[in-house]
Amino acid sequence: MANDVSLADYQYPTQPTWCPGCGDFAILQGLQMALVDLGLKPHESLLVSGIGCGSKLPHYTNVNGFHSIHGRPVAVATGVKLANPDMNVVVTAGDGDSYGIGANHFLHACRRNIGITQIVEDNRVYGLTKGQYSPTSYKGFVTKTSPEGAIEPPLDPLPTALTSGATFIARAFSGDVKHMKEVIARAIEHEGYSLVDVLQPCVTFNPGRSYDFYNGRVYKLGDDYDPTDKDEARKTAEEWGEKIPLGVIYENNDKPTYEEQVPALRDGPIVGQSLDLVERSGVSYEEIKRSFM
Amino acid sequence: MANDVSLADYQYPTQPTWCPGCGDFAILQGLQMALVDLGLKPHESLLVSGIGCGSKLPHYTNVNGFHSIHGRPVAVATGVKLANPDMNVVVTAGDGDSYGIGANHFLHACRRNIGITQIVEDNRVYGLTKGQYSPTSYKGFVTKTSPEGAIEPPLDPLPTALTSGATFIARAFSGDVKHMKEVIARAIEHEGYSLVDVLQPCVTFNPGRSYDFYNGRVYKLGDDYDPTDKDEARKTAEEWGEKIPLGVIYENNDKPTYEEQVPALRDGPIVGQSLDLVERSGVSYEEIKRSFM
Amino acid sequence: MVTDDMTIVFGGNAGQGIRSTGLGFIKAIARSGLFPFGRQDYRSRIRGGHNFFEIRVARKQVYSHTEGIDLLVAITEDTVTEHLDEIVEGGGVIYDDDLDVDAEEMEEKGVKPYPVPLEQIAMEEGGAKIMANTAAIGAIIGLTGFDISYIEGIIEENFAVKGDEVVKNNLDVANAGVEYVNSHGYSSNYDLEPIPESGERMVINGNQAFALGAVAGGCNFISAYPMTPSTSVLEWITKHSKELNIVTKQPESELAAVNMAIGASHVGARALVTTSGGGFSLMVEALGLSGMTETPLVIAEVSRPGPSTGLPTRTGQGDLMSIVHASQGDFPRIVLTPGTIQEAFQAGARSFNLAEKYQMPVITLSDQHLADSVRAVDPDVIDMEGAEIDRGEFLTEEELDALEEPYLRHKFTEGGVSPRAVPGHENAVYKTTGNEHTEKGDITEDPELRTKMMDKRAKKAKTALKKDIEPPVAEGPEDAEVSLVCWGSTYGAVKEALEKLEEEGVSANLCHLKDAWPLPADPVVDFLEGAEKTVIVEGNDSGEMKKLISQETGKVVDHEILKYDGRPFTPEYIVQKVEEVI
Amino acid sequence: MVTDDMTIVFGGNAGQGIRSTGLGFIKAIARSGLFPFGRQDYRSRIRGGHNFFEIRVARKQVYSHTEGIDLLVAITEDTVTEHLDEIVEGGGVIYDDDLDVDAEEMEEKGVKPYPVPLEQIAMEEGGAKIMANTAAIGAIIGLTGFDISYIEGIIEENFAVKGDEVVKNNLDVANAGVEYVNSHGYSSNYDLEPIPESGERMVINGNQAFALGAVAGGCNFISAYPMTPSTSVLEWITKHSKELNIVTKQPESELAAVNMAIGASHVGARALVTTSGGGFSLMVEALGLSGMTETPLVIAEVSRPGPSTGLPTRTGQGDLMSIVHASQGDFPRIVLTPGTIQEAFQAGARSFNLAEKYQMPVITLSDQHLADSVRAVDPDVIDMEGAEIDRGEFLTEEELDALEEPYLRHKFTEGGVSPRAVPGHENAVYKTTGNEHTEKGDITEDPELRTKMMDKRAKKAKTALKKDIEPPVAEGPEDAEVSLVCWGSTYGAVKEALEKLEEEGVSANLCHLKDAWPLPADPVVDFLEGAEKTVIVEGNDSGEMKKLISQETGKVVDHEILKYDGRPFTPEYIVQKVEEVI
Ligand SMILES: Cc1ncc(C[n+]2csc(CCOP(=O)(O)OP(=O)(O)O)c2C)c(N)n1
Ligand SMILES: Cc1ncc(C[n+]2csc(CCOP(=O)(O)OP(=O)(O)O)c2C)c(N)n1
Ligand code: SF4
Ligand code: SF4
Ligand SMILES: [Mg+2]
Ligand SMILES: [Mg+2]
Repeated sequence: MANDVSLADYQYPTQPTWCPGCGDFAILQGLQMALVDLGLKPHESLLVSGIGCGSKLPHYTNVNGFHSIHGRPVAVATGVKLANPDMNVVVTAGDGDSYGIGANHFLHACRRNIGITQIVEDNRVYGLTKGQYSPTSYKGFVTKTSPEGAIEPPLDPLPTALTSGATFIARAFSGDVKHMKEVIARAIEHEGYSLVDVLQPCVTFNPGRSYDFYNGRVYKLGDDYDPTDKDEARKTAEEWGEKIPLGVIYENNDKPTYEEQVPALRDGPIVGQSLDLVERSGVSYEEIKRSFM
Repeated sequence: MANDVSLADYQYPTQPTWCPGCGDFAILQGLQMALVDLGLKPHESLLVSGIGCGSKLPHYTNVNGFHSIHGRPVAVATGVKLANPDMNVVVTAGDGDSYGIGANHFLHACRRNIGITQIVEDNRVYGLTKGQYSPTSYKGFVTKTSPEGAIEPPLDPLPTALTSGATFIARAFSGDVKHMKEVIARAIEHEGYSLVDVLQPCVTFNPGRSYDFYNGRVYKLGDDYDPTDKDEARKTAEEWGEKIPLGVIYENNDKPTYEEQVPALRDGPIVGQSLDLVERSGVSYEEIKRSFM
Repeated sequence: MVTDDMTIVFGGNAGQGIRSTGLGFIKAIARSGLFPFGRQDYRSRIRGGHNFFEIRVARKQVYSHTEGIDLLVAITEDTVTEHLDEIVEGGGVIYDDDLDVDAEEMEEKGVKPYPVPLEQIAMEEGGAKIMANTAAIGAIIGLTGFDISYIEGIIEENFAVKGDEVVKNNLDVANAGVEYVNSHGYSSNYDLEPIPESGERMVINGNQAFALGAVAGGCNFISAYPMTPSTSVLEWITKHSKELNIVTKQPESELAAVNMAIGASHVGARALVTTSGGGFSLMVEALGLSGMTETPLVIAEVSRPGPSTGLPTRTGQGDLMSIVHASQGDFPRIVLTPGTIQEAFQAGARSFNLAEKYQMPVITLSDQHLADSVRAVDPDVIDMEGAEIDRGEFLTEEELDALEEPYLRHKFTEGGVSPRAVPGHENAVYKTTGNEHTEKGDITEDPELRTKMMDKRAKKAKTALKKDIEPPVAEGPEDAEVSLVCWGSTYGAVKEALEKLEEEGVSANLCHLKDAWPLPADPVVDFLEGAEKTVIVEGNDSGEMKKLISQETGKVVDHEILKYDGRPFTPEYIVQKVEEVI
Repeated sequence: MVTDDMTIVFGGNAGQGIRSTGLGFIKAIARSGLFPFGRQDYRSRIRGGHNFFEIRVARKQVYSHTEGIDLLVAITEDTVTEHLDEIVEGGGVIYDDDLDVDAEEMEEKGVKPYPVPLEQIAMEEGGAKIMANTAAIGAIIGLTGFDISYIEGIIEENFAVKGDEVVKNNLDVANAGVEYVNSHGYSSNYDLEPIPESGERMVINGNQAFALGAVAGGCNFISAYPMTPSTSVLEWITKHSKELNIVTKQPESELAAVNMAIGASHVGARALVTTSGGGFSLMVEALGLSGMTETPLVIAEVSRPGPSTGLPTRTGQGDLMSIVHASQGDFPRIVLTPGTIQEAFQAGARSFNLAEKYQMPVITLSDQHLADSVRAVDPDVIDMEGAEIDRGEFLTEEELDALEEPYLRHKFTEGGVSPRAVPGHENAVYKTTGNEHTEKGDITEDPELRTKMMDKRAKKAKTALKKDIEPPVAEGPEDAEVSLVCWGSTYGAVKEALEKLEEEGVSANLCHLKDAWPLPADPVVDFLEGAEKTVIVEGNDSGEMKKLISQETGKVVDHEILKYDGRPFTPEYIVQKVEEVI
């Protein structure tokens, strides 16, 4: 099957509106490559995004896309997955969308282990609204809404996800598409919830988090790294500064996914079943009505 | 000053509408006692609550109260504190309110270290809407909306707060008012954000988390426990099961509060200053207007 | 003389089993062939606080409660204080003789005191205080001559799970209640005769009727956050979700609930969201997303009096304008406003067809009064068997297989509706977006295309109005003296007011909008133009439907009967106000 | 001949400095005594994509842009393709001679090509390509005879921070641009003569004017989440927050923003929230909380075309009905709909007084067109000095010290407004709640009290309507042939259309609602009843103001001129549509 798909299947005529050099290009590429590697055809996935530079991604590739509203793609994606668990559901949204306005859905998605992949285009700034600090901006970051420098310490996505119960957390970098592809592919393959936080340089509004900044710091977790060791994973997830680890930091395949525990999905996707209640469930109207007599 | 205040000052004629035996009574008492112990007069505090059984608390004591909407008390309280940092601002709300619909505000309050105290009446169920599972309900809990048992693992409040950057986290129990009083008093005294998660039995809808259940499990952290040791704190925060620790689990007094970093508050509460711009800031309208010429 | 119509009220504190006792009694009434109307009045608290359950019993179908109490069952002293003035002359009060109530005062008012040692009977015959309610039921039976076998049947069914002994104890208590009343020579003016061979009836409230409509209408997904008074829809569906194969999710908030429903619907589920006003307010942004992406979305908004938290367990009709106009920008939606059990059922069933046929949000606006009031209806009224699934312009697997053109999700068509494919087919890989878009679903900034897309969406409302929006229900003589306009649950009281007005020599008719939006302007205008004197009757303080009618038609209803105290209209109240107007 | 009125357009890609160049030019125009109107047209992207900045230059105050371009500065080829058809006969195009544009095609259309080696001049004289824009400004000066000293002044100020060399380079580039045009014998029909001694002017857009109003009006707190096109209000205030002593907070979401503002206001701050339609939709629940708890709340909703994300950088007037009716239950609010810089300023300043006087939410609804369009105004128009702080029934420290009665936060009063104390005084410890409450702020379920509280709140709207809602602006002859009704930013184009209609012999007048809610029904009715033929002109597709007027007055405006393509009205468009109507 893998041979059936190629990158050409994912080509789409719309030109990205991203700034030249934007880290989102690499994410688009990495994701497309991962989908191809996994042998997934365009109709087998649905990309759900919010609003932001990064959230425009689904418009630039030939795949099903739902470009929703700011902060809500995880909720939309959860609904998709619960209605059709056979669909490969991937969220692509920015850090403001995912960890700011949408953080509540992020938190609860981790906890419930819903089988979606959340790729966060984490440029640590609000790009589309032209440069305000975001929940992952470093303290002191001077922006249009923090003229004296941001005074909040950043939210740390990976430890937050880990604490919230996520079963797969990973980090990738726009400066290394090939590695990103691998990480995304593993995230999609993971059955439960998976988070890929991507270090995505915003070349226009966040010069302090440039390719150069990251290039000097990132390192890839080696083969000897055991992502199933939770204590190790916590330390690695918290590592940030001179050294920033890339790769799959934590993976736990023992926890059941949310969708596999939903009684109504025991016979497969609800959308594949009849809308006729009697046909679908075998109950009789008579019986239901009798319970009110 | 402490001698000026007594419990009588906090008496209010309205009878609580809680079920007999509800764990909220103890929280009301513990909070009142803490305020008295701290020598705070009723007009010096503002209790902000959301919607739920526990959120009715401000109505039952003689203190300033803002009974807001479901999930938003932390946001309201943050606004209060930013406008008037001299006010003692305490949030009292349920687990659904705090960790469900309002979890995003909780997360960001921890991170920004805003100087409010959040007391969560954590009965691990939706009380006021008559018994549905909540974000802290145990897996398998059978309720009206989880007839087969809840399938999500609970959110663990203390580790979540710790990971999110909270500078004070504590646990109290409705079965021990005196200890609760001490914990709440320390939380209020803490300069930055403080969380007190209270094990609050809901005698009507959560029989599995009764006084008995907790009585057999809780233990108080001793004098030898060092809440400033973060690693220790993490372990203690995660402890849950046969043994459940009570007390101040983590305290960090080195991080500046959010409000003390806000430039406009350097001369004290904004609400104490003139509304006349020129009087307040010394700028001249001339100058402002000139910048547009 | 056989009693045609009477009202029995059970009063006590929250947590004292008032509601379940009342519901059991209602079932018995329904089985006897009589027609009950049960209304619950409760506070936003779990235990304590005066609650009551009011049961009207009539010999014909009724649509509303009425004023005046015939028999009061007082479990607490408060119950007597609260309701004594409402008891009709010749009525009576059943109360535990341990209660400190003033029998003389009752007698002065022409009300009969019926002291009964309810708790003692419960303890002696049943072995548990909680059976005092059953003893009270026995007393009612003794006083009204109602056939005890109907109650016995209910007791047997209700307590079967608790074992034979509990059943037997309850039966003994009930009988002892009857006997006590009889042996103490208590008499009343009431005589509840069964109506034989009336056939089986369903005892059901508005929320349950809506839920049955929804599941018969193909609902296979519900994501909802609890909120009074909508929660029982969620709870009923969830309770049966396993056997009915319905995905149910109680998520972290209403924001999550509505967006999950949009996601589920986007891939083909028939997704339902239930809430009340405050929760709906949190869904406003997503409503626009549904409108813009043309994703079907079904919402049941069971309202309570606002603003804000308001009176959370009471009733009101103050959310109409906010729902009709919610969310930035203009886009079409459908708003149904059922007034009866049947209409609530139909709204549940129709919603999903409407949402899929027109690919837009469909909101059923009901309220606590309709939601919680219990009535007995003929099983045919809940016509689950007749519910048909119509997905509208929905491309089947086969049609998609045969597709030759590139698929255009938002294709321009005559009626504005574009054939819909759900994601997952090779021939229909597509995008959609809350941004303005091309037929294909790509973002556009082109002014002409934008205008055409707005027109396309607006056209769907016109199509729906023509094909599916049902005209108002019109009742009463055409050339009436006074014409009443109403919607939603208020219909019941207005309908009964008509009869009472007729009795008093006032000829009145009514126009009940069960489908409120798009407003069926033509029939409304006809009605108003044909009327001598028009009066709006609605449960809010600004006259929302009155305004909506003016907004859409320029017609101004002459008079207003408004009520916004959290309590439902009674026919008597309407009659009195109508008489003030004419 | 001196030019009375001309339009210059700078076009290029996002990120090419189009906007800052245009703004610099506008300032120079304003200093010369001429009247600019600058309008930005941009896409929702950071770089690339055709953007343009349109500058109208006139010899008298203007209120709108107009159709037709006189001079086009094309930084990209796309600019020519997009705009060639809009250039008037005798107009011209300034473009880099490296661009691949068809000069012959221009000449055929009567448009003069002015190729100028903009980048080359920039490199040679300034040492950086980015100065090509400055070279283009030079070319405009050369072609229009505009006095270069005004531009020189601007260059000196704008680049001062970058050092003398940058200033000098830019000056050289500008002069070289002038010289190139002159030395190549380029000529035009335009002659921009300064108007001497016109006094100083402020160059300002609607968002800035609102921000200045807000800070002069006592705003000392802003919590807002960025959203186009509202963000520049937040950004301006934040930029100056340190010197102006204003607490500013960009929180995690609009839900947080609005609830923080409510908290801040509750304890006495003058709190502002800025947003656009999508963000406002998330604030709907909190709006009701403000209404119910009678907490002052000021919101600026700068709208863009919906539904949903819609056209995020464009303009539209589709949010009126959603704002007026937002949130469950009926409660009063005030909605201001300014149409000019002055009205935007006043809305900013008035909002806080209105919110505190009536203890309710006050929303200013403007739109991208008003927000981003830049005009020059007399400094007196931005009357910061005249802004007065009126907190209404606000108990001072001294009054509270002297208080003898127990404090009642929601006390019943004649006009519905209860004297307000902020928490923190010993004599006024109180509660408030979004539940229905007593005068004291305790929860109540009492039906009479509830009704009185609803009436109390409703009364405040009546009081506000009587005392503070300003009647519509009326202009034009009383007995006009056609009467135009408008609101918000559309006023500018309508006002100019009136003049053009007069020139064409059509007598027209207008009624501009700058305060939309509570609707000033009496003057609107007077206007409509006195009119021969009425026409609504608004930027949405359902005729929202038309509907609002019908809803409140039963009057139906005769005709509609609606536009919902995301672009603002032009006077020409209105004239044409009016002529179709009459
Ligand atoms: C409800 C709502 N609030 C605000 C906005 C405006 N907005 C658009 S994108 C954005 C933030 C973008 O930041 P991020 O999510 O990090 O994405 P990026 O552009 O950086 O990729 C905001 C605030 C919106 N579209 N909707
Ligand atoms: C926006 C909104 N959604 C839902 C509700 C209904 N509601 C009231 S209280 C509550 C949950 C109560 O649970 P919790 O917060 O844990 O408080 P408890 O009653 O258990 O103390 C809910 C869902 C509401 N009032 N507002
Ligand atoms: S603004 Fe930043 S995130 Fe957005 S497209 Fe440009 S570089 Fe990328
Ligand atoms: S329902 Fe539970 S939480 Fe609510 S008052 Fe009763 S015992 Fe307390
Ligand atoms: Mg970002
Ligand atoms: Mg709870």
